[in-house]
Amino acid sequence: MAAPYLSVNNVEVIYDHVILVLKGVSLQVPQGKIVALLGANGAGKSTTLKTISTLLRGERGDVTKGEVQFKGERIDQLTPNELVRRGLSQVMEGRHCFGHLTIEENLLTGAYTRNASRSELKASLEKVYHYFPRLRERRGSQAGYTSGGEQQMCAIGRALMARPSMILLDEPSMGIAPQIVEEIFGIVKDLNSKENVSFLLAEQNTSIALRYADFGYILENGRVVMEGAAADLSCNEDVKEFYLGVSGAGRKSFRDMKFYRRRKRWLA
Amino acid sequence: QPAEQYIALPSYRVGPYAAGGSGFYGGIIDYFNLVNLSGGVNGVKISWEECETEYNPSRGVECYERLKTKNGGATLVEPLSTGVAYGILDRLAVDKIPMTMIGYGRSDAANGKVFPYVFPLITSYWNQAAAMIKYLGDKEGGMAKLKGKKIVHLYHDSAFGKEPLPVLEALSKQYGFELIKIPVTPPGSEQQSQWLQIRQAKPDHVILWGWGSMNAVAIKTAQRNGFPREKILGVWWAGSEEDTVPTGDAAKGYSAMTFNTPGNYPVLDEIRKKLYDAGKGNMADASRIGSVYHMRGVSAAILWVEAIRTAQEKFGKGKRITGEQMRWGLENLNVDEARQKAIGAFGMLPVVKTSCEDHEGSGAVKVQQWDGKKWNAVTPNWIVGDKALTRQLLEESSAAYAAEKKITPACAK
Amino acid sequence: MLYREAGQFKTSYQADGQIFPILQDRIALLALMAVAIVAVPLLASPYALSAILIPFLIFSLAAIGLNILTGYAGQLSLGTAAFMAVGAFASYNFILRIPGLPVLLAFVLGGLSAALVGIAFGLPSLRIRGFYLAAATLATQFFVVWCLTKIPYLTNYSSSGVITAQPIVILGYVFDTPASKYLLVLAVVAVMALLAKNMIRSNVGRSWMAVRDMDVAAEVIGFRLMRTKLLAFAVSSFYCGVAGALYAYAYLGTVEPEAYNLDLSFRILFMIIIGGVGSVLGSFLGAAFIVLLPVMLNIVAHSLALPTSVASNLELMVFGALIIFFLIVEPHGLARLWQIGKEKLRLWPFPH
Amino acid sequence: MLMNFFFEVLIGGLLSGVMYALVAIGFVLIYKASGVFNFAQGAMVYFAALTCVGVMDKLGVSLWIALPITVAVMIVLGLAIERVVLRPLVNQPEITLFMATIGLAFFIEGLAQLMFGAQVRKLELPIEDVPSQYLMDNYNILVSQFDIMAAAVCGLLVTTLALLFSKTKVGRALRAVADDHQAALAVGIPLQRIWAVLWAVAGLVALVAGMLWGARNGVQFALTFVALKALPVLILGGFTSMPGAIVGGLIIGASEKLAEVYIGPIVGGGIEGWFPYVLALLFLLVRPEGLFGEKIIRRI
Amino acid sequence: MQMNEPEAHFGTTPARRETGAVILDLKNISLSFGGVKALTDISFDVRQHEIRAIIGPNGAGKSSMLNVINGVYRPQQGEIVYRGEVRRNMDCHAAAKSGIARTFQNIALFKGMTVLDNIMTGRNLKMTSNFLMQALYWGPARREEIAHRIKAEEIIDFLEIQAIRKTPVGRLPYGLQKRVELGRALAAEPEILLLDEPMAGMNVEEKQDMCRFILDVNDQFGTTIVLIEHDMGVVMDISDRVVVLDYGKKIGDGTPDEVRGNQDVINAYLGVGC
Ligand SMILES: Nc1ncnc2c1ncn2[C@@H]1O[C@H](COP(=O)(O)OP(=O)(O)OP(=O)(O)O)[C@@H](O)[C@H]1O
Ligand SMILES: Nc1ncnc2c1ncn2[C@@H]1O[C@H](COP(=O)(O)OP(=O)(O)OP(=O)(O)O)[C@@H](O)[C@H]1O
Ligand SMILES: [Mg+2]
Ligand SMILES: [Mg+2]
Repeated sequence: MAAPYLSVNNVEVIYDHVILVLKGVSLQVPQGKIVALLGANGAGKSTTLKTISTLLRGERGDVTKGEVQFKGERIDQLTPNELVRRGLSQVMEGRHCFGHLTIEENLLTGAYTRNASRSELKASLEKVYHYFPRLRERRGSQAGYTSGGEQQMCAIGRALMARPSMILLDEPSMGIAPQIVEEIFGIVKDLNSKENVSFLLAEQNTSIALRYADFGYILENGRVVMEGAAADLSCNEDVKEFYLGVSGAGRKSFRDMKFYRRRKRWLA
Repeated sequence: QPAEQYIALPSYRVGPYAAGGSGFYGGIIDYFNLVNLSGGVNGVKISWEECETEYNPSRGVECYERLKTKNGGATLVEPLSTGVAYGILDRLAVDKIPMTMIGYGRSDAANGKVFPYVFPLITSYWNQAAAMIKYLGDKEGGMAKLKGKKIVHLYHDSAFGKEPLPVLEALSKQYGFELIKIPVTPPGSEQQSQWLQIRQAKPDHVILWGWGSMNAVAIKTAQRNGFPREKILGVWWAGSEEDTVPTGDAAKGYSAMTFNTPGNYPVLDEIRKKLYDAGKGNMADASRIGSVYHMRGVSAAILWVEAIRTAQEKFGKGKRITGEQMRWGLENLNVDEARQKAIGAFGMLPVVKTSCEDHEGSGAVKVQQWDGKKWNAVTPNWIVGDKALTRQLLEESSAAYAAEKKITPACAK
Repeated sequence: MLYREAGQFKTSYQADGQIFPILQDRIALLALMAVAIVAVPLLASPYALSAILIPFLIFSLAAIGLNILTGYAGQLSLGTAAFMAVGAFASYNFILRIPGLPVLLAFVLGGLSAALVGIAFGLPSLRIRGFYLAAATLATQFFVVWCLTKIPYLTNYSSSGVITAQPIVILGYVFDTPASKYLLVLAVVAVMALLAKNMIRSNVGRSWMAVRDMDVAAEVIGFRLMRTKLLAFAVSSFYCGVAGALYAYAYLGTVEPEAYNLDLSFRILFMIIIGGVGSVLGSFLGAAFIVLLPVMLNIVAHSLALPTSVASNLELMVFGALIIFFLIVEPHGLARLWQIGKEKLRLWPFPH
Repeated sequence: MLMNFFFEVLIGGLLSGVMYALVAIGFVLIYKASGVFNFAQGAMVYFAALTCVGVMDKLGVSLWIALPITVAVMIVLGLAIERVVLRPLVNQPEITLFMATIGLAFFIEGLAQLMFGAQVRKLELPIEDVPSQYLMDNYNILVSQFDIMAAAVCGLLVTTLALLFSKTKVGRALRAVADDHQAALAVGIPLQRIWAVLWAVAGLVALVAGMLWGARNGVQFALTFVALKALPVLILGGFTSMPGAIVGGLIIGASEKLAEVYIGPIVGGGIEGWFPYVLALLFLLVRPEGLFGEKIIRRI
Repeated sequence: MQMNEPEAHFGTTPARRETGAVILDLKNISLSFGGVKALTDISFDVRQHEIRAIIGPNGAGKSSMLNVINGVYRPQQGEIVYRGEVRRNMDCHAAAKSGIARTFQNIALFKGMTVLDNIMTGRNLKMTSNFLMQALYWGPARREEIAHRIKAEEIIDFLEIQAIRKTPVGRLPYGLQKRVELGRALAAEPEILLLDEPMAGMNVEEKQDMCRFILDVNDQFGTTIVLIEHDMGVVMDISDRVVVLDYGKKIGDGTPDEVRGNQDVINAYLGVGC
């Protein structure tokens, strides 16, 4: 395995001075790889990503232990702006588009840190529109009025505009129609293989995430409980049952889930 | 440990009126220091404590309550704020602490039978308004000449600005001049429409009944609209350096009422020499000695010290007097010309002689005019307006108050 | 182990719905009330009673009123003092013009008058939001004070536009000492705070909060925006009106309309923001902060023997700086700080 | 004659409106950048004017030397505010930021008076506040030459700022920040730097307003109240719009003067205090975000 | 003691229910915003007791459709027949009153309130005591509050969110918020429940739970459900009939199997290999 491009070492995060959310999480993203961060609701995936991008401060979260390194340098004290400049972008959970700006203006803010010329910007815009034709149609509408999925595309497109070398993606598939989900992961793969962009993606859609990722971490209650190559993980029986929804007998219909199962946890 | 005469000063040195507050309380404290330097009043030193009210009634009440019990109990209080004065009005008789309201507050409080502990010393708004009309009449060449004249009352749209209306209206009826009332919304930082209205009305005189920043704006706006400043006559709260200095030359020719004669006095020289030269002056800027607010403060302090002296004569020389005794002192004040000379303040303020019926003690004022640099008196003598009229209004109004409050008017002993 | 809810199981929803579900809190509150009712009037100096505690309680009441509107219903308002003025002047007129009217009833009528005015000026809130609404509520502030100076009837034709509160007499007993006034104010405030707390934990309170947090969703689940907002304006103004009447009757005595100026509105707003927006406890904490801090600063500044004008200005600076400091420490106000403190205490001695 | 008077009132009102707009611009700047109403703007106006005359006084220098010093002070103040007050409050509720600006207002007021004292001062600009003779002679209309200059300054200021913020990258970033702090940070907008710059610019605008208002009314604490005059302008024009500040100012200025002169006497006068607010309120009922303000998006 | 494990009736295996008469009929609905045509001439109906899914690509107009049904948007054309009553458009409040409840795509919970309070708001239309009674918290008002609290607790138990009942919803992870939102809608005991992507942002296991909840609601209370969802597995498994929208137009309507086979639908939405 290559030297880690991004590494999170044993971080502990507390919200509001009292709510302990991450209890010593460590993970690595090698350069040019796609790493998936999996876990149930509230496991701390988003918190981990926000810790890396230092957006935690705005939510009254504190990193009380541990450190984050990017390209071999500590980044936990930097401003998000500086991180974006260094090539680390985040797509936040829950879209967070600028409601009053049009879709195109939203995308352009994504290029804020680049001192790009007009033509370069245009090229980047074209690329995003190429990925998401729907956005081209809605380019002139205020983002606040667009549909949920359109906003999600806008948020992803906006991050791409910064031409990052590493992207933190928080639930990119949320609210996106199936074929676009495939497309989005296609784009991820594309950027990864063609432009050597690394990804850390928090995703609920485990099957597709593991399909595209190289490596995976499973987070539970603020701890990493399992890690491994994506292929290994998808073969693991527990993962299969709890995250992929397939048990020994193959996929079950949602209609036939009779009982509320008590979740099995790796760590109680 | 010799006894000290303690006086409560709920003052204000920050906020919108800080400029006036620092001058006024500076004058008071300067005079106290001067008195103490020469051994106090028959050996009784004066002590005082300040508390910042920010001109806010609620904080003022807190200050009063805090200060009143200190140092064995306050024997006098002066908040220099109508709102604060009202907030503590009801408490005075209970606490037996007299309050002076020098040149402000309700005019009918001069009736000591209804307001035993309140002293609107020197002069009240009603007497001021009467004196203003008297002055304007004299200027026209006799009160009869006022007939058919137009006088604008440009006022701060608040209780303060409306206070003189009964007097002005009565006099307008009596002398047949037209009274045009134009209110200015506080704080009055914009008066274009008012002055256009004034210009339109072409009045013979404008009474500027303003307070705070409204005054400078009025003068400036008059200039902007080409209205002659000579026709404007301000009240005493519109007649200090604070009101004219910021307007520069615009105020040249503007005149205003005052109850101090501008000029220099031996007592001020003493303050300059003994205090400021020794670095013990209360104000940051020695050039403000003798300014209108400062002199007003010195005058207030002079009257209080005289009240202490008077009371000591009755209740025991060299002894600390109580609030009740102070009340008596204030009610039996007689600062005549001889006394003023002795103090070194001859002519600085009118003769003040109080009684139970008359807590004001004078009602005489002067007119001063701004020459671009300083104020100069334009009336050599003290002017007194129609005191019979104001007395009648005062009786009516205080009687109504007494009825509302269920007070039986009587002189305190 | 002093402050634990562990082991305190609720066996009914009634018990769980209590205002203070934790036993220690209830005991503390009872103790506090006992102190407030018995010990304070006996022990506190007249200064503390009439210059600190009475205004503190009155401001707390006004702050609860504003908190209902701003904190719970989400309508930012800068017209608080105007509603207080309506309450005071209306009470004055009711007592004056209806002989024999009980004082407490006059306060209620004053509050109701304020509520009516509140409803009238609350109407624009149906369309206007946020800082726009806040600025628009200034219309109330200026208009009401203007009316009080312009309509002599309201001040009983007093030449200076000043009213003098009549003595407070209830069932023949005259409330004229600081202690008696304090107890009266305490009773009114305690009862009204309890009522507020009840409203907040019932459906009305939830309707306010729903409208505050997301009005479209609130409408979709069946709350009527107009009724909810106007009710908030009415209840809030009622509280402010009663507070205003107490301010005149139990505190200042003689008041001019100017006593209810914009400055007062702002002070009440500071109280709820510092104390905690959307918290009854916060209203009290905020009132304490805004009433006490300047006094303490004043005392400290004077003990430093600085020149008075320096002291006064320093006071102002420190006051401003402390506001900022507290906001940085806890943007949600003192009430939240208190709550976090309790949560920590609950975990103590384990850090998390 | 009557017509002439009407025009005088109207023109007087429009020019007053310009003075209001001057203050309103400062508010718009901050509101644009953080979605917050800056309560301290009035204090900054006072602080700027007082610093300028204070420096002239204490150092005994001329206006032309004092002015650059004040500019520097205002910039430092802006930077300091960002560093000490705003940075720790990123992504907090608007009302919290609003309260912080209130704390700031107290601090600045205290600081200004502590440094330079509370007395009222005169500030003389090279242009006098007297009716312009030219207009008087040729059109028989009375307009102060000072007001004409103020209008010019204000126009210049608004044009510059409006251009700066309309289509540029910075303008876009500002609107983004006002929408969502977190997201703005996430896309790499240097929120801190932008705030610092804007507060510094707001300080400079406050200086301009302070100089003009101070020359007109004297440099005194009451300058902090001019903010009150700017509020109806803001809600009418829209909190986020530079042109809105100007247009709102003109409308408010003109209509309040006309109302005071023509309606005032009927109802007892002094209606200038609330009339602009009521007028603005009526406008808001039609357009809840003001004339040029950004529409509030409510979509679920 | 009511706060224990879920009541038995929520957990039992349901009998296959019958779908009944048409309860909601949308006729020729058209809706546009300025130039954007969100919905063009759409008609479809919803039968009692059925689970009706709406699918379609992003921006197809699905959420807008729900907004039309419960009166947030007013269509420019078309009419709505609800329980036999013809309406030009709904009004939010009337819709809520007549038994239409919903959840939102971008969670619209009341962020400052606790989970319990959020769910209690769902019962507001069933509360009758006036605010004065509530202020006194006495007699009927108090009994009412407690009665509704019991209902709310039932829902909390049903959704298995007992542990977080006193947590402010703003602090909850996304998936739980969705669940709370469902709880709030359920609290109104609606006749029709409109769900806008209730399973977005959930993993398989959580989706399974959610499906269970939806099916149970449908079975136990006979609640009619209109569901928007992008997870085809879920849609195909649990819905009775599916409407497909694309660019504001209806391109398919029928049982899951019919829709799955529809070439237009495959082209516009499902993509190949589904
Ligand atoms: N601002 C906050 N204040 C307090 N607690 C928080 C805050 N944000 C998150 N939490 C808590 O932190 C925990 C982890 O949240 P996080 O959002 O990281 O989970 P997640 O794995 O991303 O879940 P999801 O899949 O639902 O997005 C949750 O229990 C949540 O309640
Ligand atoms: N209030 C509005 N103003 C302007 N345009 C709107 C509004 N509401 C919806 N639209 C537009 O109508 C179209 C349909 O939006 P809608 O939210 O219904 O899509 P959707 O099918 O729910 O998509 P998604 O699956 O992405 O949530 C979108 O293009 C959207 O931009
Ligand atoms: Mg998450
Ligand atoms: Mg949608």
